Amino acid sequence: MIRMRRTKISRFLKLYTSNVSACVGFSIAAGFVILALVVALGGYWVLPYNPLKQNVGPAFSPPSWEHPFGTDQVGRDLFSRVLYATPNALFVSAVIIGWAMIIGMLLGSFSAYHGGRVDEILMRVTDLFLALPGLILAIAISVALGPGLNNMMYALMVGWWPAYARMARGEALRISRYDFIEAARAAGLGSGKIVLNHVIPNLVTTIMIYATVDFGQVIMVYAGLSYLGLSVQPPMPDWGAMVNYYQGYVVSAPWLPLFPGLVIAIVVVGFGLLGDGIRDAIESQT
Amino acid sequence: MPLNLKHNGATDEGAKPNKDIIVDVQDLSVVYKSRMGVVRALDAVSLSIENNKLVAVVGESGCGKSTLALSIIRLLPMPPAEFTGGKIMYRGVDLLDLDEDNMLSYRGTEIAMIFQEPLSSLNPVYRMGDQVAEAIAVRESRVQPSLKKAYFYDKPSISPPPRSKFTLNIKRRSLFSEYEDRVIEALKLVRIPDPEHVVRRYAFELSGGMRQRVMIAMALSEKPSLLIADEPTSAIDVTTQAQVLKLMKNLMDEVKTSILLITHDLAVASQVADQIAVMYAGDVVEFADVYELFSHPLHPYTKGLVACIPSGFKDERTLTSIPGVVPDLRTVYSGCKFAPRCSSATSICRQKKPGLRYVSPTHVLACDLA
Amino acid sequence: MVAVVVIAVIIGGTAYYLSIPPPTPTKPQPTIPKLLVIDHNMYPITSLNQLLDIQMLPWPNYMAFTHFQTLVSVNLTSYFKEGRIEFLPCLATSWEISEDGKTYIFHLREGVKFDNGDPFNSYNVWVQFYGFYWLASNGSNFMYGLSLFDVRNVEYGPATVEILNRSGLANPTTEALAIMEDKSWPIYCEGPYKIVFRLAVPFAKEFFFGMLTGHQGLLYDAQYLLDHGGYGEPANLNPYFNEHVFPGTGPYKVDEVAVNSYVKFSKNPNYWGNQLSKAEIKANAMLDPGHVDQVVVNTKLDDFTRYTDLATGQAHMAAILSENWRLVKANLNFSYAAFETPARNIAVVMNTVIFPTNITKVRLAIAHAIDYDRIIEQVYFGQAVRYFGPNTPNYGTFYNPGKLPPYQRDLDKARRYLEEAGFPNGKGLPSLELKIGSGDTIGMLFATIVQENLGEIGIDVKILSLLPALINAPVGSYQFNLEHAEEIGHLRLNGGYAPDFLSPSNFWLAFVSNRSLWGNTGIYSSPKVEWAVDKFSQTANTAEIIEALKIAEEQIWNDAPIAWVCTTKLWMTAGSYVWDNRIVKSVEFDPNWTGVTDSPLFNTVIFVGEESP
Amino acid sequence: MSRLSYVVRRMLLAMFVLFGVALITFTLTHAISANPVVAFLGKAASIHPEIAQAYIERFHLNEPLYIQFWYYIVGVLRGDLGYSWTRGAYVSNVIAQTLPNTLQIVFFALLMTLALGIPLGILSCRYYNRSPDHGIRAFYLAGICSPAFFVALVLLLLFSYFLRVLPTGGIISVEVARPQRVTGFIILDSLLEGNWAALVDTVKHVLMPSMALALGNFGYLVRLLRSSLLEVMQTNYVRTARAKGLSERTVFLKHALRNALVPVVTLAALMTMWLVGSAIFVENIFAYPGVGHYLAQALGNLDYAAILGITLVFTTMIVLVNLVADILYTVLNPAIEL
Repeated sequence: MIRMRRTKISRFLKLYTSNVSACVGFSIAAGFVILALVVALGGYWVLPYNPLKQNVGPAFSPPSWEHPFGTDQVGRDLFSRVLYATPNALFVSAVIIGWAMIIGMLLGSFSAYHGGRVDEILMRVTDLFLALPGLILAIAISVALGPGLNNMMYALMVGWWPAYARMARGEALRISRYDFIEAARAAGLGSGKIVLNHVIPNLVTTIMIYATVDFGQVIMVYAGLSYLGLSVQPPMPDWGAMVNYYQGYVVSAPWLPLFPGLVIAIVVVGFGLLGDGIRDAIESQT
Repeated sequence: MPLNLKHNGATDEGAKPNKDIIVDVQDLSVVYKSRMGVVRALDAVSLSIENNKLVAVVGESGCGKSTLALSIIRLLPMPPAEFTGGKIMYRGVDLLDLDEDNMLSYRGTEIAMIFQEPLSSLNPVYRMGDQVAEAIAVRESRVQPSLKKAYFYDKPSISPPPRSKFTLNIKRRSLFSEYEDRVIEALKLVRIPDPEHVVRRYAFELSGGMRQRVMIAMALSEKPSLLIADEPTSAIDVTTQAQVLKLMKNLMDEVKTSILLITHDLAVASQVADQIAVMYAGDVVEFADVYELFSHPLHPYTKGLVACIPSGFKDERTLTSIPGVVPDLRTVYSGCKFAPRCSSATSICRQKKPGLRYVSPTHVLACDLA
Repeated sequence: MVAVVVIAVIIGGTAYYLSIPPPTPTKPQPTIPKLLVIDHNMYPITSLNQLLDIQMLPWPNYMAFTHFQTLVSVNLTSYFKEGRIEFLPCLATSWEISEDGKTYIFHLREGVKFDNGDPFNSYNVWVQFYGFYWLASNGSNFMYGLSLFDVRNVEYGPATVEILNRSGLANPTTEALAIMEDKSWPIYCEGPYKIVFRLAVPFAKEFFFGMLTGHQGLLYDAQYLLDHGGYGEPANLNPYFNEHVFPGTGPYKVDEVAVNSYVKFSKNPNYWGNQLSKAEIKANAMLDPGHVDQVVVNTKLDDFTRYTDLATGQAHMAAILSENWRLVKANLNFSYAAFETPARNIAVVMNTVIFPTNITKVRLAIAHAIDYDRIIEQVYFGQAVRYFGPNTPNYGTFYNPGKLPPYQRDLDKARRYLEEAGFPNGKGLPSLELKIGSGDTIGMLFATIVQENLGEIGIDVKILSLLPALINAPVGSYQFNLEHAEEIGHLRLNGGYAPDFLSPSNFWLAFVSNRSLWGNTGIYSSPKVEWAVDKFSQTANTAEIIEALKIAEEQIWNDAPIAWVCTTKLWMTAGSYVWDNRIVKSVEFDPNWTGVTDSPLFNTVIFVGEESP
Repeated sequence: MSRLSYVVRRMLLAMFVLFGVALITFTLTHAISANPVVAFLGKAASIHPEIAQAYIERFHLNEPLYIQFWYYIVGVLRGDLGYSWTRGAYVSNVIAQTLPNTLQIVFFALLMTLALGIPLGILSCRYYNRSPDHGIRAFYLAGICSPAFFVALVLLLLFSYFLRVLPTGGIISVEVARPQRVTGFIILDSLLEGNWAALVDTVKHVLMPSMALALGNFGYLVRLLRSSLLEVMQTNYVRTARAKGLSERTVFLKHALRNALVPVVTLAALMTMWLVGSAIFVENIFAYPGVGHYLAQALGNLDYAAILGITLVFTTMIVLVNLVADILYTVLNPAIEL
């Protein structure tokens, strides 16, 4: 069994690494995660300049070797500011996806395992949430709760778990038809135990793969809310907020809005390629 | 048994030149290339089909019989498939030499094919009538190229009849309404009751047997010289199977065509075939008239197959089987591929691959032991 | 591919920026545009209903339309001249003031017509002023919230409106005249071209006139209002006026309004000033009948789009703010509007009620830590002057009579104040909250600098960007502010508080006294200051007022409720109206509203190649 | 189940969804601590407390929340979405004015999505795993991975500032005569009136916002169409069509594409959701007077009625699009039952 698994993984890796764009995606995603962790642990000591300090260079200096992304109106180094915002993006996406996975898997597998009326009610509620205009609802909730990273995450969570619940339910329905579930039931295990010990471990892989693909999407929506000023508060830098804040300078100092925007795009593309690569590898594996 | 075996140096004393041969497959080799390795699906296969004969190709799944069928109609997915040698002579033309455009004029009207699962082989979004009518239209356009209509999305092979410059060809009548009578006639031919009703049905609304009949009607309405039937009955109820097979056999005579029947079931083949080719791991190991094959199976594999048929009149309660597993076609074998499973194999069998040879005018064999 | 395009754009943009060509003087283009296009940055015009505007509701949206309304409706005209305010005749040709400073008699211009042909007379003015009273739910404080009039005898209700409606204002019936000429009411007519205002308290000319030249003095067609269903209720205004603009008497009339998009104006054929002589126009540019037939004012919120319109010639004049100001300054083809005498009050206001800004020494420390010069340099492009408030230097003798110096940045002094207050190096102080409106980029810039400055003496500042509605929610009258002191936060920025009406009392009433209706976010009160501010409405003796102000200012200096930063020369604090001087030769700005509005007077726009009046 | 009873059942479910949305949004927006009257009236509230009181009574703001919700629901059932403070008008009227504008850009965005997505999806399938496929993938990934506001900014810089071919924003140029309002869709109105100048001008104004939306959208179509085509090309019925002797072109266009487009219908709902969500960013940048623009303004000013009304209208739209997509799916694919 373990041997089989190992060959399966090595075959998957072989297929994955033979795909150039998938490798590019993986490098971007991994680079982003590593960078975010380094910055989160090291603070701004690991950055070329203190991202919050003003007048570290002349105001409005275009990109140069000293300031790769240029400086802003009060002479803050944009490169350091962009890098300093990476932990936020990682943190938000990880928390949102993590919670969506937990809620989704518990609810989905419980609903699928129970079936009947419980399933019906839970899935109707899920449908209700799926039908909500997600982004607009998230904006409305963020506005209601007031700006801030935590409030924004609550707002995003409301719209994020239903997709996971649906997927987990589908997967759990498939799994519960297997004999080992029947065997566990015959052995007298409680439904909670069966769901936790037998159903969920078997759907984790599928959900994890979906989550990887989803990572980029969270970053994108997060950037949108941040753009609307609902994320961390200044002077802490944040990608979306920076695009908004510097937007007016697009002619007079184009580097200011364009670099943060470009960084969002690159990171999301990275996760997109990573996800596509995983999907392709799994598809050609079967 | 007009198999041309000169090229591999075998003796062909039994062979007579035969004008009736429609398809003559000579030493055809096909490989599948993938990331996981090269699979030699067909390894110098030879086979010939005479006019108005039903040839059955029998073998276990994975032995290459479907590859053979798809090779003849040139519908192998390429890549990953690739022809690495041999010829497919169709009425004196090597089909492998043709480019895709020229091959097109053979498909359907010369060589037609029906498939294993009629449900998935029929387009789910078109009605039966439309799909049969399309086949008829193909036939018409081949007979009279100027008839090539707007419903084919390709350039007419000869210039269309002159039209007024400003006439927009928007009057795209459905093919079915144009050929309604002939569609119904075609369905009647395959003994479909109430064809007027069936033409307006979708595939999922018909029974398995009915679907396969539509497939057959569709293929035959193109009046092909050769009909390839790839496991036509394996997805159908056992009761209907016999009907469909009988129908095919009868129609073969009615419309004067040949049939290449691909099946894994020797019993099925024995009911309808004139000749049977037995395939094993990408090779044709024995090819003979049906009575000859059953009366004198020579290849150990054929013997095994024949023995496997549970027969009602002998009082045998035990089912026999051939021990061992099918060889991995990714490895290159120098000897006989059946040798590992053969009880009478010798050391020569493992070293040298036996070629096809005539043992009688109606019997070709690839085994040095018999 | 998009990534490639983006990179190309960045490189291109950078290259473009680096290679902004040295401005080359070009020949004036002789073609004179038929249509003048102005890109305006104001808060979106949300509702057209001028009854909301009259109610000053909903705040601050009402401002938006008013700005260009001055061209449609005209009132008195005022100018700043050599440190005092001078009033010029407009719809009122002359006036008389009683000795006690309580009665004002205005003689109105005869033969004036609204752009729809309705005649203008004193009855119109009368209905309009009682309209304010009605819409303020019969409150006596309908003029800027001040109780100027004794309204005890007034009975202006549906019955009155009904009588007026039957009578009409062109030739009122005796029944209507009996009401409008009733001298027991504080405002009454004496014949069709004479109107009298009787105040409850003496109010020096400069104060009362300043109000009449403000937005409540704009005169619209009251007959039109009566003809189309009247006012409605104070909380449920007549929706007819959502889509129909009141006619005015000004040089232009409104043709079309697309909410949040544009307003189209065209010349008013009935304008009374069409025959004015050059000399008369020169004396009061606001009366200019206009040079271009049609004017379009676009509402564009994004500075980049306004700059693009200006640079590509799609707009002749545009409001350019700090984002693109450097490009304007670098290009000699652009001219911009700047005040000779700045009127906008820019300050950091400290909450005097909540800990720790309730401690005077802490406030003084903050006032001495702020880097005023850097704010002027980096936020206002150096186009600002230091001052000590509340009045700004354009109020002449009313400005800083005690000649007190503005606070200067002195970190040692600031640290000393902190130590004396018991918080050496900020130890023991909580984070100070500084709330600003989301999307306020200039405020954000200002705030980050203040944040860093205070960080230098150990005070931690937390900037919170909130929705504009939430920012303004806890702010109101002094009493209201006191109830919401916690919500207001420790620090607030006045990023350009302009006077509501052109009177020296305005800033004092708003900022310092506990009689403040709005703007006293420091929640500051002091008996000395109250005493001084009371003088404004008690006496018409200017010298007495000024003496009182001296005492009050000294008190303020010591209490430091506000760190006065500067008053800016640019029309919009960190930006201004900019025009292409190859197309537009000259333009005047609204003298009535100096500091209140930002609008150019497009009747005074003269194109290059055109003759000046 | 018959199609009609299916529709009825779905409608009932939609009612349930809409009620849920109204409840959630209502509770959330009203949970904001700020006094709505003060937020709205601001300065005037303290100058004229009488007016503030009149407004409080008019909008039942002194009642408990559930009573307010009751008034709201009763109003909604009568087609009254409440009074929008920021516009001084009824929400339903403002939405009626702005929704056509948004639908206009959504429509053009969908057109562009199809015009870009279908050919690129086909190309991507035909050149599976070859350089054109990789190129297309890079293109659409860059599109769907860039936030809408960023794409809008780049487009603005490119087409308005550098190339100077498209206007920076708005709905119609000032020098062009506005067509009479008939349908509310200004492009359609120009067309009906035969006002060519206005037609060209309004289309110019619509191009960039819809392009910004389409660039973020077409990638999903390419991706779906590519994989669905690849799948369909492997199916048995395509093999049958080939065996019939149909040319590759006919096989592709008549047999494969038709089937591959079926799942695209289900994508429509997702796309609508995405387009509507992105409209708030794009309309703001292009100062385009649509519902997104209105929503942004309502959010900034805590105009509850507007926020609620827009959310409800958007949800209704999404529910309807989903329903239509499901029905269309069964029409296109007769093998699927409702």
